[in-house]
Amino acid sequence: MSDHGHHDDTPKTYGLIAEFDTPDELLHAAESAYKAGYRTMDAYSPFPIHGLSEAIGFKKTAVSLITLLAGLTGAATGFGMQYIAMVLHYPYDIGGKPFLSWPSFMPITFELTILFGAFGAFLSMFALNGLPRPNHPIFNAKRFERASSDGFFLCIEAEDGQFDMDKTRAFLEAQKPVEVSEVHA
Amino acid sequence: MLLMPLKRILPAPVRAALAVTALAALSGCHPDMWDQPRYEPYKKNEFFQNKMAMRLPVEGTVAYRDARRPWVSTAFETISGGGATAPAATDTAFYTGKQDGQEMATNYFPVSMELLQRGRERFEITCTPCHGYTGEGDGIIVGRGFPQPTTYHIDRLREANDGYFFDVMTNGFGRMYSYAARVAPEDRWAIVAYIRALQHSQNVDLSDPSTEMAQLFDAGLAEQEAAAAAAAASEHHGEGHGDAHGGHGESHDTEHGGSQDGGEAAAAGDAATHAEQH
Amino acid sequence: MAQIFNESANTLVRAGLAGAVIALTVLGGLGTALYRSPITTQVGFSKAQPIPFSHQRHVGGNGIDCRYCHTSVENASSAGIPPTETCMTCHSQILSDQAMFTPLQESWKNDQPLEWTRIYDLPEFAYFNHSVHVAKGVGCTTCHGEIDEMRLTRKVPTLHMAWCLQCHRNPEKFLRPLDKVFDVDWTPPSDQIEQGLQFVAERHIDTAVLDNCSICHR
Amino acid sequence: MLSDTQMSWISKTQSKARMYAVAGLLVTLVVAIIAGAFFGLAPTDDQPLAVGVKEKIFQPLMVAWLFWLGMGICSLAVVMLHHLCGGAWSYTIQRFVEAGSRTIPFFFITGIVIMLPAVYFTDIYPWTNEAYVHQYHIVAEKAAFLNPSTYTIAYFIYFTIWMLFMWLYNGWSKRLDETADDRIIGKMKFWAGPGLVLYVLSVTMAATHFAMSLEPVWFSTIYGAWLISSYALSVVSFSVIVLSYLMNESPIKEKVTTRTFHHLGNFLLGFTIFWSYVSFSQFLLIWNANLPEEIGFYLHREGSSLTVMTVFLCAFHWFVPMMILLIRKNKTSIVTLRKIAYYVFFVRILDLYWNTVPSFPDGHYAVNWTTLFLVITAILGLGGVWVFLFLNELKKRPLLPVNDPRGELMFLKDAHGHA
Amino acid sequence: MASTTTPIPRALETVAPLMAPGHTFESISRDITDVVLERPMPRAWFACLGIGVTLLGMLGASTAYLFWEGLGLWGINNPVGWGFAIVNLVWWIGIGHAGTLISAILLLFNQDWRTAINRSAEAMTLFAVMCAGIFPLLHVGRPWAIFFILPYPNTMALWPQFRSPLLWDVFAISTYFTVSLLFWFTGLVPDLATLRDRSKGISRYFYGIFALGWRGSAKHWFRYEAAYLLLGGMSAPLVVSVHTIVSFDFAVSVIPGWHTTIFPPYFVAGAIYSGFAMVLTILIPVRVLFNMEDFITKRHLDNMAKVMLATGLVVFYGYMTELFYAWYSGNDYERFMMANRIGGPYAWAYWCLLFCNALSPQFLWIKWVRTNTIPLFILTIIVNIGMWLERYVIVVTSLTRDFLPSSWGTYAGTIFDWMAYVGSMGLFITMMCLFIRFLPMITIFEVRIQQDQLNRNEIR
Repeated sequence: MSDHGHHDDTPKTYGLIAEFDTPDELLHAAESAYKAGYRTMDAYSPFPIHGLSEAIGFKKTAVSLITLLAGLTGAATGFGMQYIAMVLHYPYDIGGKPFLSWPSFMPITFELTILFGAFGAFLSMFALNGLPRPNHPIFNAKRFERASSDGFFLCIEAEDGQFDMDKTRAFLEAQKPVEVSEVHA
Repeated sequence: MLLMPLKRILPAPVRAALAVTALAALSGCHPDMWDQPRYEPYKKNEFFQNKMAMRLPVEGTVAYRDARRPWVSTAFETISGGGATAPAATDTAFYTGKQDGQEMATNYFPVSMELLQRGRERFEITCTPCHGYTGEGDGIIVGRGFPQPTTYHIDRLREANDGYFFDVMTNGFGRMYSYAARVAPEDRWAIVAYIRALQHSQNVDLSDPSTEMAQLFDAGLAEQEAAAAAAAASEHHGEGHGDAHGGHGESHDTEHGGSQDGGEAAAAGDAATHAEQH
Repeated sequence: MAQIFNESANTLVRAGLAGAVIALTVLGGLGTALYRSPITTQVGFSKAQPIPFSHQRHVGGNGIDCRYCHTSVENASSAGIPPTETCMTCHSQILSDQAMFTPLQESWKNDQPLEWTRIYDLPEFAYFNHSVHVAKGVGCTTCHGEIDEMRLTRKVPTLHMAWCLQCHRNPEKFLRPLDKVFDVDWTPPSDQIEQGLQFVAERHIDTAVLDNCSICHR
Repeated sequence: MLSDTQMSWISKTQSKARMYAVAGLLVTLVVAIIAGAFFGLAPTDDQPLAVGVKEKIFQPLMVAWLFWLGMGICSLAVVMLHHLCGGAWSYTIQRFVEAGSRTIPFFFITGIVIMLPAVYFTDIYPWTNEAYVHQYHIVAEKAAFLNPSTYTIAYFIYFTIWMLFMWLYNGWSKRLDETADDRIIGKMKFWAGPGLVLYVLSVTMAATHFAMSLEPVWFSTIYGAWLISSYALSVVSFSVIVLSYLMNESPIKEKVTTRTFHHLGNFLLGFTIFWSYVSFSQFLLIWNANLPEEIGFYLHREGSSLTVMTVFLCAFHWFVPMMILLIRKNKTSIVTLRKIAYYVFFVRILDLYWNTVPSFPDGHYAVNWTTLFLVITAILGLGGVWVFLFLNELKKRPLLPVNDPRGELMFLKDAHGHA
Repeated sequence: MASTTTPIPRALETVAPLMAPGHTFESISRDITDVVLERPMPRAWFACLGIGVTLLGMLGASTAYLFWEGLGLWGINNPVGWGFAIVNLVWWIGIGHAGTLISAILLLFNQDWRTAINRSAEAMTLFAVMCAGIFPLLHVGRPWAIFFILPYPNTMALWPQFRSPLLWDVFAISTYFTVSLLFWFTGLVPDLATLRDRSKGISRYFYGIFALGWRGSAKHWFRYEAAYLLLGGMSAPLVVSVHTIVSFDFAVSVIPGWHTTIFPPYFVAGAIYSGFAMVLTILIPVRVLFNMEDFITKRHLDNMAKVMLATGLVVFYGYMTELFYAWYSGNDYERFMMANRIGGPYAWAYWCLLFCNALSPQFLWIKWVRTNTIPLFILTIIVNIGMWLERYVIVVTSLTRDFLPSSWGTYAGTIFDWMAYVGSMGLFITMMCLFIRFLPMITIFEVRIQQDQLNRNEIR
């Protein structure tokens, strides 16, 4: 990207990105970066790599908890809805069964548990990931289109307290990447 | 069903345009539960000349009477010696007030309190607008420009037969239209009885307090005052009418079973209502 | 690699999503509001009639009993719309030369009924019977409102099923003494509920079945 | 073949089992005789079935036999299932279930002592009682299936099937250990399919004969699936328990990763859910239809303490284990998983009680505490014998198949993957 | 990180590999995305689309006429009020189940072979559920008032009947469709990013918007995997519950032949059975047409055929238990129902279904049948027909003759029933064709994982 000019008004730097050929190299580089004290960084790969997010210090997500809560809300909604309708609001004798025919309420309670839970998982995952976000500085990175096919990238961001254009570049070069380049914000 | 509200809001041309669009879009969705292919009372029917779906009964149709007016059936029972619950079509006395071409001198029904009360109720609904509450001919309509009807309290009318009043109600008189369509024959007889009572009440000599009438009048007055006081004390001033319905309902129900079977076609409509009542 | 979308796309997409959710909610809300509003239910609306008949004049002013014209209200499912003859009973004499009565005269002369416009139109899958309501003590004004003050008849209830049910579930709130059914000035007394419950018992009104489907849909 | 630690655990457990066997069976007999003699139920016109000393003895023994029978025959099913679809989870417990399946002859013999006398000499199966059959015309309609002779013949057929496959698979397994002959694997794979088909059919029929016919008016087409899922739960949880004690030594140690427990835990979860699914479906359908010949089953299981038991089963046979097993952490620790397995194994007793004992005339409408006590002691007693025999069989062979190359493939991922 | 290579045991050398050797991450992306982005559609695709659109048109026409004329066009009558509509509903819903099963249950069971087929199977689920939805919608007679079945505070102060299995169906099927859609879309996002990055011109924007700006961040993948597993974990019981509830439509009643407790698991197995048959019916030609044999290998066909065999046996078990317990019940009506199936006016359907569903899958015991496309394809067609007949037998034999002989009747679908049924296949084919044209039919990122595992010798 730096080839494209704009030297005069020096565009802001988002970070330095290193490209690797294999997932193992990326994983290794990420582990080293974390060990070297870098924190504000991200790794990019065309498929999930086990241990990669842990390597950059990201170990927990609220997705499961939100899903559980959403599912419980769904169960309560399902049962509550049926209770209100069939017991409180319009009780009606059907087949001589009690108004509170809980066995008959189970299927819908179950379905709503799943429905709410699924929305919980789906929405919380994308929301926590900050998606949709069609524009992102990382897309400025050189050859980044390979990140969705066969490229493995590690980007140390300029916001990192330890970030220093030269030192960080040297650090990344030491990880034996295919190439290290600067990403403009 | 969704289209129904639209149907009721929009003027016909807009509706037609919408309907065409909807047809194109949905290939037709008939609000056919809202308007079903049958005729309800007061609906239009292009088939008939006067465009009314409701038809007049065939000439000579005999009305079916139901058991909701206990005094009527009691009376019928008394008259016919039990069993019969509605007069036959040939019973001209009941339907025309005339027997062998002669006006009936007395009421078709034996006079009872129930008959009088029914008569009063019907009189006050139907007759008071012109004849006024006492039959003086000072109803509210008269004040609006309707020619004043004759008062009941003249000798000619005091001396007239009961059948005469019945005939006037049935066929009209002068500017008075026929009420045959609006008031049932037994109700007309009840009104006759009440008119008779009115005539009596407006023509009593109370100058001598020792007469039986004067004493009765005083007693009645006292009773009314007491009743008014009681009414003031409690809101429940229910009169016998409603109770009479409930109380007598059961027995008359069974008695009327036979007549229902007899006049099924005519009864169908009312039978539903009848069933509701009990 | 070059950006496909510029930065504003982020805001745009998110605003679009939020907007879609809000729009759907608002649309749903508006639809519901519209469906329940007088625009759809016609509550409070009167309609053009061949003759601007005024209940205010006839009932309120002249004190004519409901049953003078609506003769079958006690006996049949339909209360009865008076035939031309009933109008003519008085209006053959009163104000008969007024221009507004021309349709009446025409109707009388040609033996053609007057075509009144319906204000209360129940769907045909709902069975309704005036007589049973009257017999059990539901007053005219309970459903038809202050009819004695209406110059032109207008619709008072929504006629929604929910409206029917509020009485069918709790008839005691509305029942009257039987001699007050046609009383246009009747107002519920302070002990209405108590009195109503007594009426429910006296008149054998089975509240357990009153909201069964088949009571109205048969 | 087995390490010293493993051997010492086995012999220690065996001596415990011996103690349980003697104590459990003795207590059962003594208490049953006393209870039968003093608190029996005499037949009446309405209820022609008697509950005397005979019934009191045989009732708990039958329930216990039905409980442990699953350990034998379902082990066999798991053996065949392993050969049919394979998987790391079933590979690690392969030798446990093989040993379990070799106990089927034990059930064959004990069944002749427990089940057949129950048919011939007691009132426990109502269809053996003429007055009862006379009372319920519908039971007479099924007389061709529900009569002592058919029962006996069927009993031998069921066990012939089970023992045949037991003999085949254990023989092959042993020969594979010895010869490493690939053709044996082919045979094992091929016969697993038909074997499982026969297993499912025979267990369905056996469930009808052994358990469903305790309530002969009633029938439910899902009953076979209930018993199969129940047995699977027992076998998987039992295998987890055994695995947890033997896994710290070779050869299992090398093969077992947290991923293996995870799989076993998932199967436990799966069968728990399947059990509840089957039980709830049966209940919902019968409750909704409310037909006279069906609803009796649930009416007999209604009543203060039995209702409590029903709720207990819902909560502790389904909800609690399901919630626990949904949490990943609980499945990746063998210690936790072992606790869960113990728990599931013992809750099974209550389920079996719930499904059988209320069908007895003295078990209707309320928990019969004496019978419950007897069921538990009988299960401990019979279980003592069974566990002893099982461990005896277990130590006869290496704890993992020696020459089964599929083991390697199954463990490729487990060995390399991140748990 | 263990990186030693384990030698493949000799006994396993005969096992067909999960995917063809020699692929790289790039070649995987290229081969799969080229179908969408580069290669012209083969003629067969146009032929299929043509057939699909024609049949869809037929569905539209018959539906329009149905709206105009009313349900009298269909063969439904008294006593058979359900007829084709329910038969088709259950058939399509059943077919849909394979997609979720492959995606969710195989995901939970760690079955690697799901990777190549789950995307198209999930798409099939969505389209099958759409097809299924048509029938109850039309069957209510007034589709424009269909929202009445939803609980919303309405002017009638009325709620739907929550104790009716038909309403459970409404919830089950709509939940199923929604969750399947979420699951499918979630799986698509990373692949849409690949498409975005590989496409040119206007389609970049199209894929770009739907890719939501996916950039393959490790943190994103972390949450993504958690959510994907959760969705799978929820879809698995969901898919079971859906066909269970469909079976409740029948089983909570007291009609002989319907009221059977085995129905829930037996219906679920039947659903999976027909679903796998349909997946195979689609994939066998598609893998050849679009040169996907590298990814959808004989091993996949073999495994799917095995699942068919297993579920076919469960279904067979269901038939046998029905048969036995009808007798064992001792109940005259149950026994008559069975006799009527075997020898009544619809016996032809019963025997056909036994042939199609119980007998013919027994050929799947033979490996040659499982791994040869032509016999396998023929078998899947037979099973699809058989599963339709199964529902036909259940609905029609039980309804035409239940308790009272005076109320017995007969039933046959009319030309409009057939038009709607065949037309719904048109919808299915059309949607399938469009899906193949515009979206990657194989989950690319999961094939990359698979390739990665192959590279490490973790799987074979």
